[in-house]
Amino acid sequence: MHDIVLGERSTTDRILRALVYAILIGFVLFYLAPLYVMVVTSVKSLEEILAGGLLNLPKKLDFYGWDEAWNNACVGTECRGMAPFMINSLIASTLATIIPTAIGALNGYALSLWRFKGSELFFGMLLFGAFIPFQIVLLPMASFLGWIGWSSSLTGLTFTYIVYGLPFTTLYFRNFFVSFPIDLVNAAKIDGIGYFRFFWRVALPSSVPIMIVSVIWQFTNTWNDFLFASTMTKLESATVMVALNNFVEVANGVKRYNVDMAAAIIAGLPTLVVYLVAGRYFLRGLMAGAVKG
Amino acid sequence: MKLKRKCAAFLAVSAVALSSATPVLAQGKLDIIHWWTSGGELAGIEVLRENIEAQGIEWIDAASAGGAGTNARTLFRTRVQAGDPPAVMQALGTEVNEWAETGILGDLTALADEEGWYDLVPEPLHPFMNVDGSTVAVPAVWSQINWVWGNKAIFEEHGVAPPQTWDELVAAAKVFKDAGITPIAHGGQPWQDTAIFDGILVSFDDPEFYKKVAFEQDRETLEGPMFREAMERLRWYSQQLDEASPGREWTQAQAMVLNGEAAMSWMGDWAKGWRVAQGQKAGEDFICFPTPGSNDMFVWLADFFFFPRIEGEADNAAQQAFASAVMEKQFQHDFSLIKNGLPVRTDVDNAEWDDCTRDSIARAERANERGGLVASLGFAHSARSDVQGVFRDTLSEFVNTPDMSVDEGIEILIDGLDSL
Amino acid sequence: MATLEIVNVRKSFGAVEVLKGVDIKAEDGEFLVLVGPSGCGKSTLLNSIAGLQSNDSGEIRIDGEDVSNLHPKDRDIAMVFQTYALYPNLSVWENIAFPLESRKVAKKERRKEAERVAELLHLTDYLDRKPRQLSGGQRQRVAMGRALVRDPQVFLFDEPLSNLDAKLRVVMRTEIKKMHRTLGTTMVYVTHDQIEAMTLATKIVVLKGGEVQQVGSPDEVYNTPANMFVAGFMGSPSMNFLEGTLRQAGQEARMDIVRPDGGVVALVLPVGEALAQEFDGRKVIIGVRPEAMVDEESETKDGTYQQIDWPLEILEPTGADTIAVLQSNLEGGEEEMVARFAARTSARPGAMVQLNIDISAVVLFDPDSEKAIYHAAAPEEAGKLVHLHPARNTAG
Amino acid sequence: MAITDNSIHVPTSQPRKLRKGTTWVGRNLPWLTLLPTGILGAIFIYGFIVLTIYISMSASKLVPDYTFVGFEQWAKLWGMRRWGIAVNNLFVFSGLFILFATTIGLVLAILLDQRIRHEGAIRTIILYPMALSFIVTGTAWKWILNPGLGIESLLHDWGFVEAQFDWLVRRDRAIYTVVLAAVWQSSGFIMAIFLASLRGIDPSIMQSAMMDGASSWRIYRRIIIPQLRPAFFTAVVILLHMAIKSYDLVIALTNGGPGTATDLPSTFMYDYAFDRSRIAIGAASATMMLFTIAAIIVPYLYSELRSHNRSRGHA
Repeated sequence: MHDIVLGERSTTDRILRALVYAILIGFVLFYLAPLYVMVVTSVKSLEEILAGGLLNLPKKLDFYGWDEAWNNACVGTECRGMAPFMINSLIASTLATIIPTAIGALNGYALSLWRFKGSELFFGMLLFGAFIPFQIVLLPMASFLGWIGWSSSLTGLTFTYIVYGLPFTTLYFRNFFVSFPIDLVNAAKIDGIGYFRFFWRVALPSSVPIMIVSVIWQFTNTWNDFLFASTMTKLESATVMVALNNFVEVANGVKRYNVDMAAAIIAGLPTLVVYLVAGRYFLRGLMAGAVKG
Repeated sequence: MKLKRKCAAFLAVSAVALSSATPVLAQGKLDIIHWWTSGGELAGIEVLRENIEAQGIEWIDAASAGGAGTNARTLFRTRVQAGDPPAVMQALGTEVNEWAETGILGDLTALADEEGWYDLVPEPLHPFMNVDGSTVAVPAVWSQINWVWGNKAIFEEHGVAPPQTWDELVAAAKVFKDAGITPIAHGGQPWQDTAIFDGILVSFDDPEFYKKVAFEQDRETLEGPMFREAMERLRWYSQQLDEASPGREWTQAQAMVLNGEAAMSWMGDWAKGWRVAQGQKAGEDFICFPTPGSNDMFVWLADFFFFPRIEGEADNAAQQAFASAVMEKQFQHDFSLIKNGLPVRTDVDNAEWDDCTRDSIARAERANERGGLVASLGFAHSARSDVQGVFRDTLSEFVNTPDMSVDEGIEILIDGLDSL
Repeated sequence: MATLEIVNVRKSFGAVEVLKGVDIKAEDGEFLVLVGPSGCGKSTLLNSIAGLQSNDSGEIRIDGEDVSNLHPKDRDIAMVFQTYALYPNLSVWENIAFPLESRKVAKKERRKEAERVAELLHLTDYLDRKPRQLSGGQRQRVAMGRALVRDPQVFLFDEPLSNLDAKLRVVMRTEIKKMHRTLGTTMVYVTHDQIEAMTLATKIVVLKGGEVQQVGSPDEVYNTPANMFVAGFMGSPSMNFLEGTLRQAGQEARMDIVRPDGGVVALVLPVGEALAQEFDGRKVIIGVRPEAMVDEESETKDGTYQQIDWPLEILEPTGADTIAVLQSNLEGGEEEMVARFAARTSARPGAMVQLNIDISAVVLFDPDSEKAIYHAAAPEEAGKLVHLHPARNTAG
Repeated sequence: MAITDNSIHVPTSQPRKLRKGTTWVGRNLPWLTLLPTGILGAIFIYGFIVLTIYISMSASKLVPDYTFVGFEQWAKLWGMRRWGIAVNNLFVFSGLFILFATTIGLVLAILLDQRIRHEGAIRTIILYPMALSFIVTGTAWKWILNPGLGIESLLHDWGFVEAQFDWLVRRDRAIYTVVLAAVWQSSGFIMAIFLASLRGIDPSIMQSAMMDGASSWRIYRRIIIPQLRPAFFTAVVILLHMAIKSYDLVIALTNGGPGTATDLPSTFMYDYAFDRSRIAIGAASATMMLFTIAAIIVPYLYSELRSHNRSRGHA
């Protein structure tokens, strides 16, 4: 902590300090405003919304928007609400979280604790895959999924998430295991502890924090994905983000903002909850994705 | 007790099996990509669905709403790429031709000959059904684009009669504007920006001009005074809109007219379908008139279904059954009523049509006599999609850039066409 | 139990040659200590023995069999690491018994073994704790336990005590020594601490720059160092060096030493005629251990002590005795000398003091090769060293 | 602490010699483990990149057509007005996005580094948008920026009758709304990067500067901020990378509109590859995106991995 700007003594310092708090509060309001607006709008009646008063609290709580969004929202000709799409997202994201995390753990373990000739190059090449604009693989991936019989299916989408999640999960575990004392591996080698036994009994149990990071990263990223989901699903296999966009974009007649906002909150709630529960790990994932090595 | 229930269950199952087996003419399944998801469109496709399902065919709806088929097209392309095309795809105009040329479409020639489609369907539609001598698509409905829909109450309240000429339109708009009403409700999406330009192009009542622009992209005409005037009219149009129009869905624009926020809107006759689905009545709640100056012009688009080649005999039979069902007289009658458009058969009974549709039919006939029955540019009927794309990008940019001069707009357009 | 032979082992990392052909032989049951400053290659050598890295050339033989190409686990060795290398997520007993796990020993059996070893190491109360709940010394013992449970042919220790505080280090040193005596297993122990080396080893290997400087018992290495490096490295405070000129005087030689202040003092050394003749008129360096350089108040044996006057700089009383710091005449007077004076010395800093030097414990070095030419403790050996390797005088 | 002689015995359960030769598989396990990922990466990353680049040099339109036409499509792409707009927008967008996100992130980090009460809560609030999908936040922003009912009407309610905030629907301003939403979403993350970096600075450096009588402004300007250089570097690379990949936000907020006003290369690519019949042009635009990102990321990764290895050194 550096508190150079502000000591506690003089009047000037106290004024400065008040100013710092004022600016921070301003920013806090700025960051909260959209969420606040979403929430209040979602529980207003449409008449009240159209009457203006963006920031006003609802005069009367009206859960029409939530009811509609959850039960009746139409995407295409299907008016089954957000629920089925939430389930699609949940399935895709869960699988696309568990599998790449497991593989990434093994990869990172091999790349850091059992380096071999070319392992750094391998890591570098794989890492590049985390940064490519996914547009570059969109067309061939669509063809591939069709060829294998997974086109426009949740299976195909999940597979895509798994493949392009691997660079990230590998990065996490590799950078975690890199700081693992190499003596542990040496000890294991001498004591005749096998590669997999060491992984299973020592490396993996010690990597719980980074596992959480990896899980949160994969979950939020796949949940929030739109590019792949919008090209690789059809109505039945659409994820909640595709459904939300479809639903918000394609209003039939008058736009029902309360329903839109409720739908948006529903779609964003899972990742928001994850963030609030495990924000520390979420941030760590972001940072690890940003700062290599 | 237990036994009894089992028996009952068995009987029930048999009954279901029997009842569903009896009326089956064809079997198989169809997955259908379309973008008819609003009001009258949705009701229209439901009619078709009932018909198909009554034949024991499984209907797998792959509707994808939005952007005049943008999302549906994306979905279709991905699935073609993936080698998993749907059984049925909705298409507009030259899209049929473009896809037919890739060789992925199935052939309906035998069915067309058997049912005598080419005798029933108006001739302008033939080039989109028949590519290189083989029938690849079936039209579902065709629509007049140069329509204006007005809020009857507002027009009457301000004593404005439906404008017949461009000048009258300008005057009418001024009245509304002065009264604090948005003259024109517009959905500012690129396809809509282009669609209303179809209406402007025919507002000169000059078939030759339309053809030079829409079919030939004749450079001399594009640089000529009439096209300049067309762009001026588009600029004027863009000034009659409310500020929130960009990005708006067409149904929202219609709703603004319906709610009295705006006086009128330009849109094809599917907008009437939407109104009817909202419980509105032509002549009572809303008025319809052609875009000023185009009373004897008819710019049209047609919705087609085409049928990618797929595996499976039952499914192929189902495709044929679908095509046949679309062409059926009764369906054409019902569909044109519900979805609101013109039937693609000339022999459909017209007793139940409202005034707007009758007017439209009459206009089509009038226009046809003088060569004014023309295919839409905005929906890629008169030209391929890359040409249409240049128009779409340019016009949309022009509409949304208030300080872009007409000359600049024309220059960008011609540059774009040259770069193809 | 086994012998360990290291035959001409070489190893380079990139352009840096870390081991330049090392030859060592340890008898069965020997406690071999590899000692040297950091970067001398001792850890690399240990890793070579363990098989954690491959050699560029040479052989490692355990019990006569070349194991160079065997995987570490197949060499039948156990190793205790500087960082202890305890598996953080496993409990103490699991850590100890972990090597048995992959040898398919049943869990019950493993627990029993762990308990047995834990008892030896006084860890019985901690069996179910995790490493992070243990003190440094306890962790050290767990690491040893893990090695013990294996009952290997050779134990390897990689600076096992360097992470402990001074007091604990002494205790654990004794433990290890006892362990060696009881088990009788061959042990290889790496340290940079010469006291550990002296106290533990049956055989010390002094390494520097990837080369063996000297192999010998602690006594040999201390009293008859092969060169100035070994002499300086072993012993604390380290050996004092003074420069002087040798003059033959029959069987003996007189060494004239010029003090930093310009005065000249002399020592008479019984170096033998041959050496005296060879180095007559040449510069030599004399090495004197602090305990062989005392003041008047210290107890001195008659006959072997000679006196010289030298200016005293600083006195540092330690209680039992007093450390006297004087200026050496080496390197233009930059070097210091340390002498061990009596607790109640009468010497005063800043004044001349009379130094009593034990002539029976000095070593003479050739300043060019830095090799020992004369050991007062064992005169014939030093001569051998010089004459056997006249060409290899580039050490350092 | 004594080891007594009779307490040692050789466990009989262990065989004296354990020489089982290590198998080939055993010796090569590390890279065998990586093999599946390696194969997936070779196909789905590098193979597909090559394929897309090839498509961009083919005659593909509606469906892939593998007739090689060289750089014809690339030339066409760069001749397109809309691509020009998209690239131009990318410059404007990424420039402003980086400027504002970095500035706000830095200011917030410095402010939060002043022993602020409830710092944890404030950080949580500032960072939460990162957890949300752009589709979700885009929906919210679209509603807030909507000229009829959003901020503009709010300003009217507050008595600023003349106030106008119609940027979302103005061709020349819409891109700034995308910047606004993107900055809102990402600046918290940049704050976290700077804060982590600030906390890594030795406080005694600053204390001694204070003793020397330097003003706090001067201390920050001359001592602290220069030490944040690596953080700046990281922040800019991350933001640039985000800017180039930005897709969801534009789709949800403006869908590229009004007109083509907020088109970015990413939306252009999608439109051409999937909506229009121009697969090769779409592939060409994707290729351009890849090249741009590669030009930034490859040197970055190279330097990061190298400096990391250097700091680790050899045991």
